[in-house]
Amino acid sequence: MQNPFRSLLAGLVALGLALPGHAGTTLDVAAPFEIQSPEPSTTGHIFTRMGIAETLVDADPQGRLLPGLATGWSVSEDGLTWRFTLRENVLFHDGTPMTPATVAGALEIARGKPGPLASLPIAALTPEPGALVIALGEPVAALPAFLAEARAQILAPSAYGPDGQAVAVIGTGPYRVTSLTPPLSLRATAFPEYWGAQPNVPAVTYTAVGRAETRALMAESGDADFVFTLDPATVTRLSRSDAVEILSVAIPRSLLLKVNAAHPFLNSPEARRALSLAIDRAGLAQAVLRYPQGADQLFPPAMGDWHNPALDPLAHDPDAARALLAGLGWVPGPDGILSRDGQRLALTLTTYPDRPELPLVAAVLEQQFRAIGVELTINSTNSSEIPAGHQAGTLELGLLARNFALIPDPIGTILSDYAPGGDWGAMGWQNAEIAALAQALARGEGGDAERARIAAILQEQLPVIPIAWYQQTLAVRTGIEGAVIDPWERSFGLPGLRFAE
Amino acid sequence: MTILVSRLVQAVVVALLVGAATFAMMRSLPGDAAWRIAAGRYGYDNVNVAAAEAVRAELGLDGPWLGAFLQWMGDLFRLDFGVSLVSGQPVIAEIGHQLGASLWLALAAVGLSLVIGPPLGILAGLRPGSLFDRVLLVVSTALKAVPQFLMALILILVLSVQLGWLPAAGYGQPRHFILPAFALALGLAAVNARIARDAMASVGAMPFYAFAQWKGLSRAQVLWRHGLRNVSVPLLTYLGLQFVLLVEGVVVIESIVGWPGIGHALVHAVFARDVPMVQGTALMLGLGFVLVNALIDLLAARIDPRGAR
Amino acid sequence: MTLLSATDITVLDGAVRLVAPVSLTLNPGEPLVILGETGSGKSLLAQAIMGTLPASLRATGVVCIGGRSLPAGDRAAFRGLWGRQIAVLPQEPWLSLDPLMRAAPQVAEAHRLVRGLPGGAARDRAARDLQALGLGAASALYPHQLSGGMAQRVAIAAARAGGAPIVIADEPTKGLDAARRDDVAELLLGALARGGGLLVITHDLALARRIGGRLMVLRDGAVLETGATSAVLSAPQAAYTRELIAADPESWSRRVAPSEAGQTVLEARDLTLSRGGQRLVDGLTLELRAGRILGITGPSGCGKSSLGDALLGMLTPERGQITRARGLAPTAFQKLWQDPVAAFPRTRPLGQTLRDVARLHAAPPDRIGGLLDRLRLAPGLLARRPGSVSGGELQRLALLRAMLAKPRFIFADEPTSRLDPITQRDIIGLLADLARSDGLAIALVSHDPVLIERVADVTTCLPMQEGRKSARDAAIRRKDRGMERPAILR
Amino acid sequence: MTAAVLPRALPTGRILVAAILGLVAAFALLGPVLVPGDPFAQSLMKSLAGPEPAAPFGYDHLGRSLWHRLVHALRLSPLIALAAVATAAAAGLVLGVVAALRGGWVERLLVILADALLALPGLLMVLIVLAIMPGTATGFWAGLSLVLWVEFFRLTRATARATLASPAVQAARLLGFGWPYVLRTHLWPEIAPLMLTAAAFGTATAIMGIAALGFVSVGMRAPTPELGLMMVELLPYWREAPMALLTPVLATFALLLGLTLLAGGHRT
Repeated sequence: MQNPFRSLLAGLVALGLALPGHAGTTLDVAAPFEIQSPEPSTTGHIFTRMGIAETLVDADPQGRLLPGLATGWSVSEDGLTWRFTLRENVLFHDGTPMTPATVAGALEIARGKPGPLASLPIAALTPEPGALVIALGEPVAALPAFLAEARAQILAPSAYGPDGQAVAVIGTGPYRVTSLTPPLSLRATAFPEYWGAQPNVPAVTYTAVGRAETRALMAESGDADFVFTLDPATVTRLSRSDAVEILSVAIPRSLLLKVNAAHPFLNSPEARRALSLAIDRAGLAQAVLRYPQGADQLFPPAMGDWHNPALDPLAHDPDAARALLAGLGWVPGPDGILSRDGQRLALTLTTYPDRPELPLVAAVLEQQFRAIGVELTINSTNSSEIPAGHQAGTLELGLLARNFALIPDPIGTILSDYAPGGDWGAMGWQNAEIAALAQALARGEGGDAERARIAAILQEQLPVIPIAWYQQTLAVRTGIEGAVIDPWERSFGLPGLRFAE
Repeated sequence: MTILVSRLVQAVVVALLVGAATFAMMRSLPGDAAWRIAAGRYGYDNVNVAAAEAVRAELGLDGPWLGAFLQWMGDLFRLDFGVSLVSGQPVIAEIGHQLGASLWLALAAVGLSLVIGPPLGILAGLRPGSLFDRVLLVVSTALKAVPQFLMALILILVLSVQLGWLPAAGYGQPRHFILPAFALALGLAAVNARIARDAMASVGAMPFYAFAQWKGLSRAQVLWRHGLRNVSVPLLTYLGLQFVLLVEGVVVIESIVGWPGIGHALVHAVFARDVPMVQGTALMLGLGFVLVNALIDLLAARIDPRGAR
Repeated sequence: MTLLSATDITVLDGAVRLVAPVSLTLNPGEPLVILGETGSGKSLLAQAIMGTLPASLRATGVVCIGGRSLPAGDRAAFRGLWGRQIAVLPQEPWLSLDPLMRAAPQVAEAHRLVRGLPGGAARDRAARDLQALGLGAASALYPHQLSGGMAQRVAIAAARAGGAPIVIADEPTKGLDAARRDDVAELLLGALARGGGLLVITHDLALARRIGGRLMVLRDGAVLETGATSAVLSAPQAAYTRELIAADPESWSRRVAPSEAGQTVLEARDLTLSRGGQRLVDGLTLELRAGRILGITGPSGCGKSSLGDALLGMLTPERGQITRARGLAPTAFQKLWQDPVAAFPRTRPLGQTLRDVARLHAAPPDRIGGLLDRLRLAPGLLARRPGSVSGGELQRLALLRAMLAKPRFIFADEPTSRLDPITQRDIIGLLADLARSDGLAIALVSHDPVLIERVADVTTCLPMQEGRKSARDAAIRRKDRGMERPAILR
Repeated sequence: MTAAVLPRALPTGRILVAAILGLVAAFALLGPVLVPGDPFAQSLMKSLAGPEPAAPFGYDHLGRSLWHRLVHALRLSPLIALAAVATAAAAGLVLGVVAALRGGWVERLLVILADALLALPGLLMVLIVLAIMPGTATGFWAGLSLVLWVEFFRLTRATARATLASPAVQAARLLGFGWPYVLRTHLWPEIAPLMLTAAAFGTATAIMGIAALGFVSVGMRAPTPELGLMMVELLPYWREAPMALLTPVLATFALLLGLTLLAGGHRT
């Protein structure tokens, strides 16, 4: 039975190897995000990353805003009227020209859907010859950054159905979609009438691969040329491989523990500090995340001027943690778990497996908190349980990865999360000073001092407990040049890639 | 005719069951369905109150129980599966996309298993108790004890990771078929081989099989003219039942290798609580089973005129 | 000239000798009948001669066929003779035809593949063969659509299509009604007319008588006597042969009924029975009296068993009335089955089953022992399970079990059709004794009209109802075939 | 058709079954007695470290003892599986006997229901029930019971129908025995061996299902040690620590092989 079986197997394998691939002309991208539909509000980030759709404003890796479909912008004295000069001779992929009216229409549709734009006090979008004028109800200094966000991408009018839902991806980018098969794949080729430089790689594909292990295997086997987001173990493994090059960059995303500060166990800063002291960030970073260091404050260095190097770093000191809790009246019980007034110090930590490291970190936290007498029950569930629990007030602890760069200016996230609190930010905690500072920054008033103060308050009060700063990792097949990681997670940088000769 | 009527009844009850189960799922989602759906739609970075409220308003998730159920079943029997909560696309269209991918994978797996299993089984069944028969028993038992996901894992580790022969995942080219098809086929072939072997042994022990030889036909002629046809009936019937096993395998394997098929979509839909998609895919799989078995019933009735009993 | 001669054939199962050295010759035009009961080794002997023994058995001796000498142990050597030199007729024709192939191709394939005719000519030959056997219309039918007799004839045509001069038939009348027996004998003898040889293995005296030629009586693997068939049957030398002949219902003396009929136990008036939408019995009236035996006969599938079910209250009649005598317990109505093994729980020791019955009916402790003696059963049997007791013993145990319930009426449904003649005579004798001594009313079903004629006081012959042919065939098939399809499908 | 033609199992099957299942059971029950420890205790410094006396199978990526995680996993899945099989067997047995005894519309209804369930992939039903039920373990139990009862029902009904129509049961009824006696002495001895086979097969199916769903991350949740989950967790570390991944793989295989053999080697 061995022989026929083996020869059949060998034959099939040979067949598989003999079939022509399409290496050399097509670049295959694998990333975890699924393509849901042509709708920008859900899938837009993939289209901008793939260079299919574009936004009015662009950003460089340092977060500096650059001209995109708008060549420049200006704001009135009172900060209420913005004028975006639009690039000329831009064609949509269906051959129609981009006009001020089409831009206004696209943005009008975008702000009717959930997303950052919806939260802005926009009074009117007015197309003018060669420009778009946005009238605001109150000043928003970061408006250009909001317009750099993927959901503010500009699609042709024919891309939308009568109800405003996108039915096709008709953008302006260097690549044009040739086939879109939700949820897993997309193909695109270079758009010859692109307004900018033609990309080097004539065709690209995108494959959604949800499982990190599978992505890693695809990178290793050469089945994908450009693999976005690798799990920690893979990074270690792939970095030893000649077949791929690993790129890694710090990004403005933090792994943090959201604390219900209204919870009777957690309503004092001392209690939260005790939890913070229980966390061995360095060990966690090395063993689980395989990062060189853990987070010693909320804002990662990648956030530029928001990172405050002067802050006292968060430390690991279980003894100090126990002392703090003892000071709050907690007494160890027979099993080592603290109790106070007959109540055990038992908490539920909610997290979600969409990011594979989160349940792992949760498992580690469970042990590290147990060491100071805090009992943790881990509920690894749907990600929506965290904002839902926030709204219902039932969440106790949430372990999550927070992106401070939903728009290339962190102020948007700070405003929604900490001034005063938000679904993915502070809970049951209010600080008037932070709210005032953040709102001022949003209006375009203030600068580094205000940012440093915000960081200091968060460090002292710990409405959320920082654990790690994320690194974005990327595997690129050896022989592909020009890869860079966009820390703002807006672009894969495909137009800049080239196949080495 | 009665075969088809009973299959029709089966199909209707399958639809009822799926409808009721998914309705129950819809009604009993732990937590708030709107939140879940918003998370599936907008991703964990962007799910917030605004998104959840938008979903709630759009879907009208609140309402009285009985009316909603009747409405739900009514839609189902009008073959209106609704719109995916996550993607907003009609469920029918989404399934239309995915069904093809799954169908090809399933066909490849079944084809491969039929190439491997029954010939070996018939060879063993011709000489029950021989060394070959016993070896096949050991091998097929061992293969049967390996769940399909484990088979996929082993094949990935060996063929993709260690040897680098085959892509571990991906879709679109013929070489992508080999690994998942094999992962599915080996388990199926293990059972196919047993069925064929038992059927062959039993046919070989039948008086007509001996009589055909006594008539003067050679062994090969007897096998070809009388053996294969009689073995094919139980094998065929079993293939129909195996469909469920195949579908389960497809669900798991597709998730592992990132195959854009109906099984992958199902797991995803369950995870994202995209109930219309769950309903659509489940219904498609259940009705697929009924259809495949109805066809097999007809085919078996053609081969075996003795009628269904 | 001898067509076939076998010298010193033995069959061994390991070290156990199942067939003692037996020699025989087969001459053209003169049939040879091997007569014996189940277990006499007659089939093994035939298989050794044909080279069709199961692989677990070993044969020695030499077989000469068509001028070639073959060692009986060399099974492969016989393969080339099948169909060309020896036409082997199977025991059960229904099971010997491929269920998925129409009748004509099963004959034609032998013409084509064995005799080497081209396809068209083979089909024509097959059609003519079947036509000659009166099966012209049946050639497009599948085996399950054929009656037993038709299947037998198709099998004969298929077996002989290869043109073999020697026909070997092993129990060719098994499962056939008495009426069909003569047809089969006729067909077999037809083969002789062209100078062929015929070897018939049977337990059936009537068949042996019809075939004639020479007879060989076999018991325990050894030949008891040989001679011209008519001579042996009319003047048997061996005691066993005499016993065998005496056990044939033809040789029984008529039972003398008790002069005075007992009271009526059961009465059926204008009984009409249907099962599965098929009318089985129409307007039957009968009366059962204590001490009397009612014989019920009729072709297979005519509703004999259904009548029993109705009399026992297990089938509600469509029309008509069944009246039981007043004051009788419901358990006073018992039944004996054709296959006694199926009538006992498979895994329970027989003694335990009997003790359960005795306890239920509050029988005195020595009742089982007494009945064992009376039915000539060894007490040791009680420790065994149904499968490991001989059919005759088990049928007597079934009778014993029925007796524990103090019956007034026993419906005996072909209780001996699976038993050897000598055992059959035993059981029927016991039943008759019980009827007389215990005043039982007995309904005895048999397909053998001679047996019924000899034993019964009253006889009812159930006719076949119109339009019942297909249902009858189905019924026969169900009874005949232990297995229709691979076990997997059941 | 006798055992000689269709060997039901390997000749050495029984010994093999006993050895394999005994070994797995002994490990699951006695593992922590031999080497005390905690399946959840981490020591990040020992991440993926090799075997040592306190952890004979080495450590996983979080420095948890694989020995103890495996013990826990080999208790969890079989326990859920056995609970589900017991529930399913009881339900299938009762309903099967009821259907065979009552006949009529009760039987027809049950058969239609069972046939319809048969058309739905088991894992799918389990997934849906998991989505409805609050706890994962109870969800698995309920879902698997719902899937598995059909097989027991069909077996029981088919056997009961054949047995209840047999001459042996007719005889018992004619002799005056009641249904309880018939069920006990006629039906149960026929059904019991089938039940054992179906139970072994059902247990294997259930364990496979739990592991498969764990492997695709929709089953048991981390940090619960579960076979499929352990495999998927350890898969990324395949190159660094192949034995760590092979440990649950081999344990699963042994467990399923034992059960498959117990179920009789071949089954439709």
